[in-house]
Amino acid sequence: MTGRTRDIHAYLAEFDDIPGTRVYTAKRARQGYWMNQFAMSLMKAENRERWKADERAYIDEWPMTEDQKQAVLDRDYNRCLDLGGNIYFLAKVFSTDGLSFLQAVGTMTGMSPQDYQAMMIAGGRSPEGVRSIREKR
Amino acid sequence: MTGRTRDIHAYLAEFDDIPGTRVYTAKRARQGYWMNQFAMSLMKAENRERWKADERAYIDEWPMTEDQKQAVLDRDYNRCLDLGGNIYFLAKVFSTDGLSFLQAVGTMTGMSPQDYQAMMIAGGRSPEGVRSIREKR
Amino acid sequence: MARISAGVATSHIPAIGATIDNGKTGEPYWAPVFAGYDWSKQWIAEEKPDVVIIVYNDHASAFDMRIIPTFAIGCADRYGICDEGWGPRPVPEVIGHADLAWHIAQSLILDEFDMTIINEMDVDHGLTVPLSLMFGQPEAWPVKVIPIAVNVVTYPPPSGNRCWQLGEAIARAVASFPEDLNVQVWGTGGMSHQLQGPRAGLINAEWDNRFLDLMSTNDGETLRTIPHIEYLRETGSEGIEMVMWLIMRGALGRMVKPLHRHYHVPASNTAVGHLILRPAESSSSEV
Amino acid sequence: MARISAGVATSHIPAIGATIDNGKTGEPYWAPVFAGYDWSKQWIAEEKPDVVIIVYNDHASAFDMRIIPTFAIGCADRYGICDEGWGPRPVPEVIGHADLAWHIAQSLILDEFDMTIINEMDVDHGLTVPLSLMFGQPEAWPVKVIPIAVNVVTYPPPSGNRCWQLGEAIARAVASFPEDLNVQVWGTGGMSHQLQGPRAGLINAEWDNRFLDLMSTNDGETLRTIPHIEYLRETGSEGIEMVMWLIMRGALGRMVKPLHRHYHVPASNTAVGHLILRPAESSSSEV
Ligand SMILES: [Fe+3]
Ligand SMILES: [Fe+3]
Repeated sequence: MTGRTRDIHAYLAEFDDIPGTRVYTAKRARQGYWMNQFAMSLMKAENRERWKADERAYIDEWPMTEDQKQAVLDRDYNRCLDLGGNIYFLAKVFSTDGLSFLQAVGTMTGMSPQDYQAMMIAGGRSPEGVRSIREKR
Repeated sequence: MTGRTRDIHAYLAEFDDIPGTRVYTAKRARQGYWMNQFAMSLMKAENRERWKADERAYIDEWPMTEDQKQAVLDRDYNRCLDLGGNIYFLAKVFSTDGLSFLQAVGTMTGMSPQDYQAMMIAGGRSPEGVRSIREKR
Repeated sequence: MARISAGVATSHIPAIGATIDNGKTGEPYWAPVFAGYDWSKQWIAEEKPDVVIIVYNDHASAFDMRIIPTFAIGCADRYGICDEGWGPRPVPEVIGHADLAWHIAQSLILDEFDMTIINEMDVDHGLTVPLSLMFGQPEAWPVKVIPIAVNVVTYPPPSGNRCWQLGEAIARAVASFPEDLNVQVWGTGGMSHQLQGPRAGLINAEWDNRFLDLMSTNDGETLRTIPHIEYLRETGSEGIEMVMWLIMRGALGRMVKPLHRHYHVPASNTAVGHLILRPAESSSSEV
Repeated sequence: MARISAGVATSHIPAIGATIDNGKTGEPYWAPVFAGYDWSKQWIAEEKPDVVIIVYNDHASAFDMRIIPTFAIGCADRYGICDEGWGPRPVPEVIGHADLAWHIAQSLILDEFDMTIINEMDVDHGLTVPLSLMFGQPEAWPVKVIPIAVNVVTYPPPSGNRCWQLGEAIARAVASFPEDLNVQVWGTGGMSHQLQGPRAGLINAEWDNRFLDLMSTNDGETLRTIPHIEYLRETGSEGIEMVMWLIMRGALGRMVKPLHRHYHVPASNTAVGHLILRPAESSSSEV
């Protein structure tokens, strides 16, 4: 075996040290279970129709917290992530809205779509200073 | 690692040396795929009703060979095993018939239900002579 | 800190479940089967485990041929009871311990076991019959359960060695859970039985008893190297279920102290075997 | 005897698939992305592999939260194309090689990898975008495919070391298949990308290129020990997909000969990386 971390607590603790990032750990997976399963349901065309016809009625069918429902209805994806959402599941929501990954992901950065797109074309966000909160690097 | 067999061909070949036994290998799993999935469908009460009402019509909905269908209709479980069936799947068929594992399993031995039951109460079938075809032990 | 305080091995024959459910445990055919569990029921009432990790196999109940996980761990809050063809057994639903289960699942994957995580699943007789044998017919099961489902239906099942290693890794994972919990590991299935073909009904009491001896006294070097073909030749095609006992045994550490042993033939087509073991070392995490 | 003749690494960005499907590969934004695959298309037309083992991850398409296999291997005859929200991609269905797939699945389990066997599954962009990049838009894919789906969504994914070991075991399994088949292994996903939160859009071209260097020159001692946290810190949260490249790389043996390399930023939110590698040793089964 290599000298890898076997201690799950130490392994998981490191993830909280990354700025502006929520790693989809068991804690988040459990919190967001039904939000993610709700989002997954939008892979079916008939469910997309029902969702588009009445978002509130459709989301009320799922055992999600009111906070989770509101975050989805608001398309506040950072809030969704905070409440246990995973981006690959949430993608079903923004795809149903007709948004691409580029458009939807940009909304989480606080940048305008134009600025985000321009940053990507210029080579993307630098890792400088956003690697570690603790080590300020 | 222990000195275990890593060669899958040698591993699988040994199974053919056991008398009166079909080991559920990939070869059998592939051959019997739809027979087993058909049997599994009988876990639902509504499917059991349809099956009981018209066995031939129900089984014709499944992409099984005619041999497989006939073996199931005949409740010829040895033949079902030869054609890729697995006993845990086939159990759905004999359970639907109201047979216990003891009753159904006995039918494969060529013994009467009474004789099979008596053999079990007397301590079961001895392994002597049915361990290996090749080694006659 | 959570700790593994004991291991239990037991057959999980469906007819035993039906006999309990139908109130026929006192019949002459069945009485000797259940007599061997009287001590165990008393013992476990005193032990009061908080959580039981039940190693079992699904018998084409929750899983069909579409997806076949080698090692699956249930991380749900609750598990329904399968309808295996006669309606679900009239037993309480099974309550999970999601905190510990997810902790173990994450730890095992980090430890290079390729687990399948399950969040919704019904459980069949493989899991519920052992609960009935140990706890009888309560209103609610007095323990939380973490199901570990092992493929022993489609070949190859995991090797005995791999099962043992998984047990060792489960012990490491439990030992690193911060809450103080009394955890047992149960290995289910077996002993001798063959449910198919002209050789059906095979019972090898001698081999079974040697296996019970080894489970009680061996440090694993012999047990973990028994090849699949030996289970099949000696104990019948369904005797392979005994590899699941090795997961329990591996979780107890190198040496164990046997507390209780029971063997009876027959129950339906099968030999009934049952063991209760204690880890002999102070901490099973030192494996 | 089947043999692994080459390995391919490539990003599998969904926007690349949409661009191909919509006939927009010539647009100025996209042309440099696709230019790096011109050589690869010619090369693979000459190589004519019989079977490609595609290591990819499902993106909440075929699997949801109910069941999360760490390593799943497709053993089916065919795979449908997922509807990921805009209808299925207009690409040919994917034809499996069930004989070889089952052989590998059985061999891996015997070799103590805890595989989940899958017999019915649709495949998403993670698998189909690499096919489009390498083969363009044919009526039917000119290769048979064995999908290996790796969990990199719910933590922890398998370690880099475990991925490498799986690659080595795949090489052993392929080498023991009696039919003469030209087999490639593809590792997909990556490179730098983060699709979530305020740090979204992160690209680390320096780290990516060092990884491409190591993939081309290192014997694995460095690659397989890169911890998950380093992928996350340095290349963004979705950069973890690069552990899947290690399965391909492990299957090629200790040393490789790089044939082709391509790197471009950006495609949508992501850095595109692509490598073609040959095993440097005579037989990859000697690993
Ligand atoms: Fe069983
Ligand atoms: Fe991806």
